Amino acid sequence: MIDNIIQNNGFNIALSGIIVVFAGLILIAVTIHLFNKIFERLHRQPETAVSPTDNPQSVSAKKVLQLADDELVAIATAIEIYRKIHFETLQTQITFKRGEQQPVWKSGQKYGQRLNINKRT
Amino acid sequence: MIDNIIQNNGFNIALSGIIVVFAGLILIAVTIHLFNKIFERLHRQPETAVSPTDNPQSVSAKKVLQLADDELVAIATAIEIYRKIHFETLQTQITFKRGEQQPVWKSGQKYGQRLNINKRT
Amino acid sequence: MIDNIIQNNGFNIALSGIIVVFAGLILIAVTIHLFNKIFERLHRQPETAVSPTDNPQSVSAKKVLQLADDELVAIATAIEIYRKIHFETLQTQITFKRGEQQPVWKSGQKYGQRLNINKRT
Amino acid sequence: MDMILQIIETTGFANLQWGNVIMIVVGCVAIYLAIVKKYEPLLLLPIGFGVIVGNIPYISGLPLGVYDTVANGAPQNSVFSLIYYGVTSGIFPPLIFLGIGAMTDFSSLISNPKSVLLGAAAQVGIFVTYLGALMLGFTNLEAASIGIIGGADGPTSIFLSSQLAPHLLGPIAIAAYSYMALVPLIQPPIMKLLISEKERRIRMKPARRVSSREKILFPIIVVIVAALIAPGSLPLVGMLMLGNLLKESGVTDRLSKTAGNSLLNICTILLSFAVGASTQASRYVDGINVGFLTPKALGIFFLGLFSFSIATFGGLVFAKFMNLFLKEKINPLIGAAGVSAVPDSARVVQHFARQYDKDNYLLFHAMAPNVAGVIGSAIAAGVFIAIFR
Amino acid sequence: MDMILQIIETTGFANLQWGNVIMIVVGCVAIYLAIVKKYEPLLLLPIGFGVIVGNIPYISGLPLGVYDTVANGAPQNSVFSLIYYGVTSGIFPPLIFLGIGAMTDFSSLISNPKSVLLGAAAQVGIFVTYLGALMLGFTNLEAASIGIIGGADGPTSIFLSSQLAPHLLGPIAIAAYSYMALVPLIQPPIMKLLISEKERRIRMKPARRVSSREKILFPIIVVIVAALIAPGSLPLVGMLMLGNLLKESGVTDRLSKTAGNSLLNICTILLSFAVGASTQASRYVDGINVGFLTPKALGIFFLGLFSFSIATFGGLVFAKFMNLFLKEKINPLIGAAGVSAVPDSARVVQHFARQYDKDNYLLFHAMAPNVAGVIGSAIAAGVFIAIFR
Amino acid sequence: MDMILQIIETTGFANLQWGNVIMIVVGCVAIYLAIVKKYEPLLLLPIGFGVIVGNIPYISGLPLGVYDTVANGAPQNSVFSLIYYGVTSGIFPPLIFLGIGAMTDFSSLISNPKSVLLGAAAQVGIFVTYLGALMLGFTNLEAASIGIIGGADGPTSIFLSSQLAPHLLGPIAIAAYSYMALVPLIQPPIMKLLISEKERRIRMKPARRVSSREKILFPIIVVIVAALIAPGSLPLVGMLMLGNLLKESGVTDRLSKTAGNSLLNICTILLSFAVGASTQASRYVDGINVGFLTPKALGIFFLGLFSFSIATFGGLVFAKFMNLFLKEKINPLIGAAGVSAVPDSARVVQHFARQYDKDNYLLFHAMAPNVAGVIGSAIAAGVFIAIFR
Ligand code: NA
Ligand code: NA
Ligand code: NA
Repeated sequence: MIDNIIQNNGFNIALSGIIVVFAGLILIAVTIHLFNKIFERLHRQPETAVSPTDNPQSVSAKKVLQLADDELVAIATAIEIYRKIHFETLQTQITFKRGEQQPVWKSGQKYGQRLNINKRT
Repeated sequence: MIDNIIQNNGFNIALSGIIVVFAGLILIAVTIHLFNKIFERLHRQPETAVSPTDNPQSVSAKKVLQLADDELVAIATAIEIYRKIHFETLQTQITFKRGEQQPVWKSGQKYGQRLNINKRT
Repeated sequence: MIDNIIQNNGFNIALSGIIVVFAGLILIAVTIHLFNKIFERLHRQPETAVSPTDNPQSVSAKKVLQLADDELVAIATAIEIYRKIHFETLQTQITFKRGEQQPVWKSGQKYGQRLNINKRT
Repeated sequence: MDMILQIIETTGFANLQWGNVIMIVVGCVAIYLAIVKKYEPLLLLPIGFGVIVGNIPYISGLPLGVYDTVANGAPQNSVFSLIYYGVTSGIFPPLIFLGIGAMTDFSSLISNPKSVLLGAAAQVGIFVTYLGALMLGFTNLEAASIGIIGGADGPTSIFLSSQLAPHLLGPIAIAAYSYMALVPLIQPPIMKLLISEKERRIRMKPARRVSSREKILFPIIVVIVAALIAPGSLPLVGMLMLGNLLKESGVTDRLSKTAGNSLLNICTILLSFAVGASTQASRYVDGINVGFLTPKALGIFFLGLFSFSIATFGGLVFAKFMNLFLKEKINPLIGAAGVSAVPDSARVVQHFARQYDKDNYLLFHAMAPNVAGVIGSAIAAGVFIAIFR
Repeated sequence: MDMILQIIETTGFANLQWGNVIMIVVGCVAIYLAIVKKYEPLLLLPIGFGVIVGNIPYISGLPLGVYDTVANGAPQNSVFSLIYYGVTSGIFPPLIFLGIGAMTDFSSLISNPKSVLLGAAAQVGIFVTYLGALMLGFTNLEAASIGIIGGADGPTSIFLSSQLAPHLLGPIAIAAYSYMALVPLIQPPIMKLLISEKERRIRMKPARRVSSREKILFPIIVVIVAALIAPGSLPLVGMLMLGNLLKESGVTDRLSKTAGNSLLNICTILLSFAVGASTQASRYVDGINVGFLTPKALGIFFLGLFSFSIATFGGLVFAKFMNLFLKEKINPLIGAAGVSAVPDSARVVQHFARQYDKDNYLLFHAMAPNVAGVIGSAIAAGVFIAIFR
Repeated sequence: MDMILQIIETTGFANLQWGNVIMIVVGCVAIYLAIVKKYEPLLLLPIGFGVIVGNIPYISGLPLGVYDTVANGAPQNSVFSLIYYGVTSGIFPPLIFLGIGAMTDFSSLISNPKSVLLGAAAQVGIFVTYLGALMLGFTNLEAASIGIIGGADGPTSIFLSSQLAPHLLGPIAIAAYSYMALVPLIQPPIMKLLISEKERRIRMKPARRVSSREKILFPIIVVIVAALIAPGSLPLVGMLMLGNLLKESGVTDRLSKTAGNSLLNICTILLSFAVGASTQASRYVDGINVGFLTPKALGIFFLGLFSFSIATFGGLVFAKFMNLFLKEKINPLIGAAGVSAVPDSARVVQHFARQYDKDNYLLFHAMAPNVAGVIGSAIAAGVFIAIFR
């Protein structure tokens, strides 16, 4: 039983293995920690804008506040979908373009593949 | 002409072939039939809940009955989409989870990737 | 330097190459031009119906003109999505069908997988 | 100037033969039918385009065609040969069946198990055509592959040919898909011939609702039974039923969606294109022309039409035969749907029946023999594989 | 009549053995668990179906099973062997990791780097099991592949087995996925044993918000560090982090969506099905039974359970040990999430903790050791590859 | 302790060379440009990540890199080598073209056939660079592969290199994609040099509406003509036009969607990653360093910049030349779009023109030479294949 472990150098391998796993993960943790520190010093005020997806959400949430629940969901979802589709459209339209993900909302008229809902001529 | 069939043992092969096809399909039919019988006896009252996709549809259809047609479509579609997206989200979010497909509708706030439309703080 | 070009017959290859590229593209241009001419003569009045995607857009744009912006977007998007989904549905439902892409809008009740929003029984 | 001449020699113009021109026209016709007549566009369009691409001539030595592999003496496996490998290795058809399974609803069949008999009867077309092919001098392996055209399932035909007679894959596949597209023209005359006006008007009562438990059990039962009877049908039936189980289980939606969408579409594009591109007008192997424009290929096309007719005939006659014993008569027209060609032949049945009774909706009833026919011809393929491998 | 007899000889009925029946029942049980109990349906369902398909018997010579390749003496590479090649070549697991990376949020880990230690500690299960497997007489390569089951990451287990011990791939993969599905049954008793009631109630303060810059840097740092430490982990960690970078960069949405959807789903279906189909009850290579129903496979299942337990044990004990030094105590339960089995073990932690304090939400905190465990076992796999290749 | 030392020997740290560090930094820079500057992120991001992965050192014998195949003496084909096979076999570029075709609108070109001449003129960059490469001492095959960088189409460059000079595939692909990303910096100075202020202000009248019949005929005509002239362009032009036909036919939406989405994205991820991973700083074949950080690779980068400049030059000068004969003048700036780099160079034209006349929208007009340039360089690749294979 134990013989097979010893013959195969098992204890050494197992010990070294777990050491390497710990070493690797600790090194990752330390590196992340260091990077965080460095960036914190460089930019004293880090992004207050937080993650870019949050803002439009809260905005649209506020906008639709006085509507009924069903409509709320309908409109909010529609907007969400709208953004998804047109984000995709932006990138998909032709070959490889630089995926400029500006807020397409309210700048709808530029792109060919959509409804010209604001065109009140 | 016929010689080639006889040399190749064609009639036998063709006959056996069609017999096996019939045998296979009949066996399938019989097995299905038997299973149905067995289950019928085990559970006297089978699922009255019918297929799960029908119910929410009729419900949402009723809900929006007094609205105009356009809005109807908008809201109903939005709900349909909403469910599709969030069903998917549920399963997609992380790796392999147990795909619990509970009705996510009305329990929206739990999941990170959506609009917090009901948050009226 | 130049030796390597001459040894490799470089000038000939380069010249012939650019000639073939021009020949190919010119031939394409000419063929397209000829086809256009031929068709123009055959059918004096070419399609006035223009591209099929434009029409429904302008129609739906008009319809929703008097609504608020948010609802506008919601409804318009919903309709767009609706069409996308049900176009897809049409083709996807069973195996390989002939992809008849008639305007499914307003003929919604026929297909199984959708909300029966117009059923006011 | 020499260089220009040398380049001109490599152009298609210099190597163009009449056969190529004919095939390019054939490709254009296929595309026309696909777009204007809407005959199976998902298949005929890429096939037609493939026929055009496969008949652009090029100087031998360039690795461009589907047959230009290192094994065949090319300096390199051509790109198209790599795609074609998905066909000849037989992997595309089962993957396509996976996707089809993920989109097919077997409720109709489950609610009416009797109708599998119709799906079985139509397979008589396969075996009669097999005999016919033998009569025309084809070998056993070739005859089996040609016979399966009568199964009216493209992937099944391609799969069996890839296993038994890869050299005939092109014409067999094209014949199968062409006649599937032409089902609305082939079947009605036979219906008119065999089914009386009174029979055409028979209405069938609505099928019972099928529980989701039954739908889940169905693919498992089918794969076990079919594969025990004919193990050779495993790749096709197994994948078809895996796809269906993914769909019906309700817990693997994301898998069934991808199987029925991306995966199915990718395989469909590549398979149809490659099959099209394999139809070079003439192609010489050891000095023998094994191209598409040869009497053999014409014979295959003739036998293909024959097999579709016999299959329809078989289904219809067996339906009438069944009615002799049934208390509650079925409309014998649905027997024609047993040839598969899902879902075209089922639609043809519905359309035909409604000419005589506008309110007779047979589509759902016809779907039962329709999908049973898919399983039936997969079993037939399994039988041939078992005998001839 | 002879022909019928000959065909009957080729049917599955004629060749069916008890082992096959047992395995078909096992497959059905897996499907049952997947659908009714919702245990990892995305994996167990296709695996279970694969087990059924893989245990349909057929006469030898027919190229139908996953092992029927030209190299193994079959007349042709079977379709299933081509799919299985995606497993044995080791390409499916990294592609699956690509998709998983494109769907995983590492915020929790980034906001709390300490918790990687818990992900490391749980890997002790791997190495203890490796020793255990050696004790039971497995070779070094086999023992390493068995040990990695304790990593509780299906793709990692399959990848390592495909590189070191392909002949054990079936049982190892099945064991890995089965115990991942059973994590909710395996872990709670060990939690009860080791963690005091007071500890179970420890609340952790909400994590800080992670900037998108950090999220973008994270995959780059991880791949460089992990691969420098253990280059053998490159295929797994590299692809995982590529997927994550595609997601977090915000400029390649269309790529990350496809990676996390179509590509992931296609690879999942094919891998799980092929792994299932590789579990033939008995299979003889050079006269030795290397099938699934052998003592070796049973040993693997025993060792697999053992490794999951040790891993949970390791994570919990190390969490308690860390608390000795931390000013702000962590809830030691989250140590159990270090085994990975993403995200099941993290959920088990949350569920368990809420039994004692209904308002204690540990899920987010448990995700940190959870995903660290994925990286940890990939590094462990890399170490084994470095030593044994 | 010995074991630890042995493991340390296998780590990347022990084998790291300066070249690797430089390349890892290069990879990070590419990722930075992709994310922050948004330069072709769909390509540069996975390429950059691939460069990092490809330059993690590992002890030889481990099958980890893209070049570690059984044919090259590795014990096993590495996972990355399997992915890289999609590049070296030349199959990814045509599949990518299939997807691009399914997303490209050729209306602009159809409505203004004259502008194909501009797409042809810009290909002069290819042939001049070919001569330049010969002058620098490259062989004919290498020179052709380097010249094609001037075609400014990544897939075309990769396809030709894979057929003619696979050992240079890495630097050629990276150069092609890098300069495509830098088109907004390369072209404007040349425009300023050659085009007078007055010319820059020329407005072009709106193009006529193109019927869907024309759009359907276009891909069929192009594939037949282009392939007859240069059969070697079949894999690229054929697939591009198949994709476009799927899109324009209107009856195969589900196929064109998948081709332009899942399939395109999967191939893009795998191709870009594998190309990136093929750039190992130094790599010895028969004692010769054929790595990325060699004078040869630097020469390729220099020639790549040269070819983009010549191509722009060619397009602009030819546009001015055409204006000598045209009654209705074109804005010569659109000649610059003939280099392809779809759609970047067309945008550069629009952006540049609007600096002088805010209401001059040239984008649509510039798309015509832009997409003609794609076809043009595919034909050029076909010519090289015909001559050199
Ligand atoms: Na059939
Ligand atoms: Na793990
Ligand atoms: Na170009």
